[in-house]
Amino acid sequence: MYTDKVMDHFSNPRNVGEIDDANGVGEVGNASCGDIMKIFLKVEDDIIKDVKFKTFGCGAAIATSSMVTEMAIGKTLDEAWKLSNEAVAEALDGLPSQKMHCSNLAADALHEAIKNYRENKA
Amino acid sequence: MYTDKVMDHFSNPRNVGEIDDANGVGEVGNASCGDIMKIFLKVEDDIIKDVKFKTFGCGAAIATSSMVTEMAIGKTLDEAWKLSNEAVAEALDGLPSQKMHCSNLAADALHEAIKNYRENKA
Amino acid sequence: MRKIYMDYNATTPVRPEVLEAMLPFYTEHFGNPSSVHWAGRAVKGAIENAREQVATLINCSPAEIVFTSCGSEGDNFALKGTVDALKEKGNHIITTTVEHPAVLETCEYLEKQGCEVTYLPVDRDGMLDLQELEAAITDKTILISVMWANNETGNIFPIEEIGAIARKYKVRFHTDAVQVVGRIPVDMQKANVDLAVISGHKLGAPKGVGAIFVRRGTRMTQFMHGGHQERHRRAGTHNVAGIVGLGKACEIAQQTMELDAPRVRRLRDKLEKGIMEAIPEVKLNGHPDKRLPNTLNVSFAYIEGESILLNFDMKGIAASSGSACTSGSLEPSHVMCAMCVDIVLAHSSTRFSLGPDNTEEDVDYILQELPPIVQRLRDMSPLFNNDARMSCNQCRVVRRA
Amino acid sequence: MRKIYMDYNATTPVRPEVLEAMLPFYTEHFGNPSSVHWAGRAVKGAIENAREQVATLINCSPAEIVFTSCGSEGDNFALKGTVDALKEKGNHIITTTVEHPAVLETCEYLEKQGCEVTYLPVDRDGMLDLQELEAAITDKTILISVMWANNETGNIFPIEEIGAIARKYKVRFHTDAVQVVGRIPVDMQKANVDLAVISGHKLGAPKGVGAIFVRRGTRMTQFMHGGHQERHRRAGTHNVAGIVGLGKACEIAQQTMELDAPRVRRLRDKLEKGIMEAIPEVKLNGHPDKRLPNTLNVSFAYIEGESILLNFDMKGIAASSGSACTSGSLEPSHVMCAMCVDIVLAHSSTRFSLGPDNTEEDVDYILQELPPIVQRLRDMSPLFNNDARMSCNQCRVVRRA
Ligand SMILES: Cc1ncc(COP(=O)(O)O)c(C=O)c1O
Ligand SMILES: Cc1ncc(COP(=O)(O)O)c(C=O)c1O
Repeated sequence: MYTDKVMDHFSNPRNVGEIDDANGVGEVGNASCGDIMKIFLKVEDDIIKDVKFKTFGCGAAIATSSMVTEMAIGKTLDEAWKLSNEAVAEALDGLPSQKMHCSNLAADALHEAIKNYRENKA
Repeated sequence: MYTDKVMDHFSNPRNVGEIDDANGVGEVGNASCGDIMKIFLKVEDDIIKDVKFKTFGCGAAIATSSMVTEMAIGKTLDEAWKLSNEAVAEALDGLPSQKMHCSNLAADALHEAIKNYRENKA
Repeated sequence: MRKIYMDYNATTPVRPEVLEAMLPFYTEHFGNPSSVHWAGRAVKGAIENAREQVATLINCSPAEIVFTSCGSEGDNFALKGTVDALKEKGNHIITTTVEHPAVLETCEYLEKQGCEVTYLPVDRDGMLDLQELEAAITDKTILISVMWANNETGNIFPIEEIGAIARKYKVRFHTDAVQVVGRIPVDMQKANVDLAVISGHKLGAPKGVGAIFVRRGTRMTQFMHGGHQERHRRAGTHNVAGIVGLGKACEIAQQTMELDAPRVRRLRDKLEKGIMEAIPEVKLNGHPDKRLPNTLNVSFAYIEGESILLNFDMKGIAASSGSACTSGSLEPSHVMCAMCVDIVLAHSSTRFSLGPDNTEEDVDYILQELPPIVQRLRDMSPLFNNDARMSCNQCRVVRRA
Repeated sequence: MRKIYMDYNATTPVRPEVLEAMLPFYTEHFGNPSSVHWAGRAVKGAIENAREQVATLINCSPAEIVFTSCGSEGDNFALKGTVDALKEKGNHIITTTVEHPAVLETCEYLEKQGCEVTYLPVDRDGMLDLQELEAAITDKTILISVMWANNETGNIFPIEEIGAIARKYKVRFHTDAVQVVGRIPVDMQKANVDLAVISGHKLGAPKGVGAIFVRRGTRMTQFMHGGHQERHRRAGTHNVAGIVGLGKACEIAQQTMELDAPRVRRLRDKLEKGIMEAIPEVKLNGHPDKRLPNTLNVSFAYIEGESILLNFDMKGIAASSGSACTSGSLEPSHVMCAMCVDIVLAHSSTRFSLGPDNTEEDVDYILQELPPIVQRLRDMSPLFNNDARMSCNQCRVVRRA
């Protein structure tokens, strides 16, 4: 069902956890569809210095969360803003079609976290 | 499907043919249900001296025809009149249930032949 | 005793390669394809592989194949699923008097539910008049259902032409393709059919599995409600081994059909010619040419089908008959009746249907055993050497247009 | 890697003796049981033998057994065949909110066709209130359909008592017995059921075969129209090998059930106790006692089912979940929702269903592997150590009485 890359990120997820002094936090999903993703950002000089996640959800939800943290780290906020759910799925060599809407929300969570950072700063 | 006795009478039917100087002939069945039986009798002194049959029909039709000729031969008309389709089926160790009405008419054909003999005589 | 099987239209043995392909799915790979774990995963790919094998044989997209439990289910699904899905559009179905009972009895049931059904007659060769078909279409017509080939006579109907008519009037077209798939090439792209039914056990796959081609965009009400299998088109845990077998049988047919069909045709033609030469008063039932290469249906005048079959059986020959005694009903074959075959000849009709395992020797053996059997039964028949003639009026009357 | 299968409620491997009994029917005995000749004859007896084996296991007459293609077909037949046959009498069906989709989705379809359906709720243990059931009966009620045991929780419903109520009001009673036949003793004479559905692949027979008990005198409209098979109750060429397999599996179950059931129960109880002791915040789903001996359904709070299963799978453990991600729909298990299980716990529900091949070592292995998996996923979950609470109000709402 899942690609090797998905299984790799699912079984060895990168950047799991919380950032105590995060300056941007985003959360998407809801319990009823079975996926909740929370992204924590540490932004310095408009650059994502650190990013961590916590996810309740299926294999795809956990793998996309892990992947998005890898893709975001080191990027400027503007660059990170351009990351899409599709790009995350592609970086994982694809997801099963039924997983494309519900569980592929990690980039959305990242966007929420960037928005939150920007609001905090404003 | 058929008992050994049925198959014996089907593959080696007794008394097949016509009696040229028959004094009683009976026919039952019709083409639409696929069974036609014709019984020829040679009666002397109220006793069935000879009996032959011709049958168009399935295995059960041929076997019951053959069996009824064996059962009738040598009997008085009154004795032969008492032969029933059920008795014929029993003598064959039974017939499949779906064969009980359509193809088990040999005793009826015998009765028709006896009737015909009596009418001829009257 | 020698055993000769010439009843391939009734069912076929499972091909050894097919059985071999199936076996792992009873034991090591026994999982439910809906499961997430190893036991399910191993199996899901096998089903999708089989779907491709079936799709390749009939030239359609794998997504257009839905697996079923048999040909009868396919026909029930095609008819009932269409009637329910298109009930806003109309209630009229056009079919023929020579369909398999899976279509005919479903139509009779649907009539009780308020459908109008036109049963097109056939001529004495068992063929349709396409002008009559076209004329039967009304603005209430939602479905035309015509079998690709008839199981009793082997007659092949002009599916592409019927498809063109259906397309012209924008009427959905279903074909019962049970007797053709795996025997002669069929192409879902050329034939304008929307629904086509396949049964595994007619092409060397096991009994209890089938498939239906549902052209993309063909709206159907589910026949089997329940789980989400087959993309919610057919509920029920997959018959995994059966499906794998059907796929494999399609793959093999794809490879062997081109050589098998002419070989089988040659044997069938030899049998036909031999019978006609050796035995007087034999009638060919069906069209002389527009016929499956494997099927021969003849009536031996004056004698009844079951007793012919029993005598064949005593010689190891397996064939079938349109006699009432073998049809499970009280009437002889509705196909013979629809062709206006004399009722006695209908009861006499005997079908030889050949398959890839038959040989020249099989045909020679039958040609040697057949004449004395027919003669013996004729000598026993009150109709032989008798002028009484029967007519066709006692056949089951199927309502016509 | 070690492989442990604990998903017997999803499907079971075919027992070796069953496969052995089936094999001849693909090759030497490949005939169509409707045929008159040797190839058909060899097979007909095998089907009748299987019918007796099934009938013996559930204590009914062989004439009351109709072979089908799966459990789903049986449920569709039971419901649709009753609704059509009894439409003069009424249009009201009583069922429960925890039935298998084969019953629930058929009911939803029948509602569109004009039926009224009462979906009885269950309590938090997943059990019915029989007074509520009795109160739901009206003079339009034609059918009560309650499963014998639930596939997700293993809960066993009081079929004899429900049968007595049905009998009292002269309402037909159907039970989906898919999860009980072959696992615990069932007796059609004691249970006042009129219709009971069996699926082969839940008791060591292959997928793609099932049976339905139809009590003598129960008027049904055919579901599968066509040929005269099964005394005109179910058309379609018999799945001979599958039917032989089902018969054999019933015979084996008859012999082994008495020893297997307590052994499986002991293993299940050990697993249950072990999990509860080793892992905090685990909820048992279903009734503590009135349950199949082989089923354990638990929710591991804060973590999602599919990711649990994937982790199990990496350790070779096959189980199943009520999570939306594994249900083929967007909602978590309707059974969990009906029991008013918190929505997050519903997504976490995990079912272990044991079978005769499971061993003490299997249980020990799971008890060893499970705690770190749960801990790792909890550490990853935003819900763990978090006070946010979810409610049940987002579950699929099934219409209730
Ligand atoms: C309770 C219950 N009913 C019906 C079914 C459907 O059976 P099948 O998969 O054979 O169609 C199942 C299993 O899937 C079941 O567990
Ligand atoms: C033309 C035709 N349609 C449908 C069927 C039914 O197929 P099945 O026996 O698989 O239900 C058959 C064979 O029995 C057939 O010959």
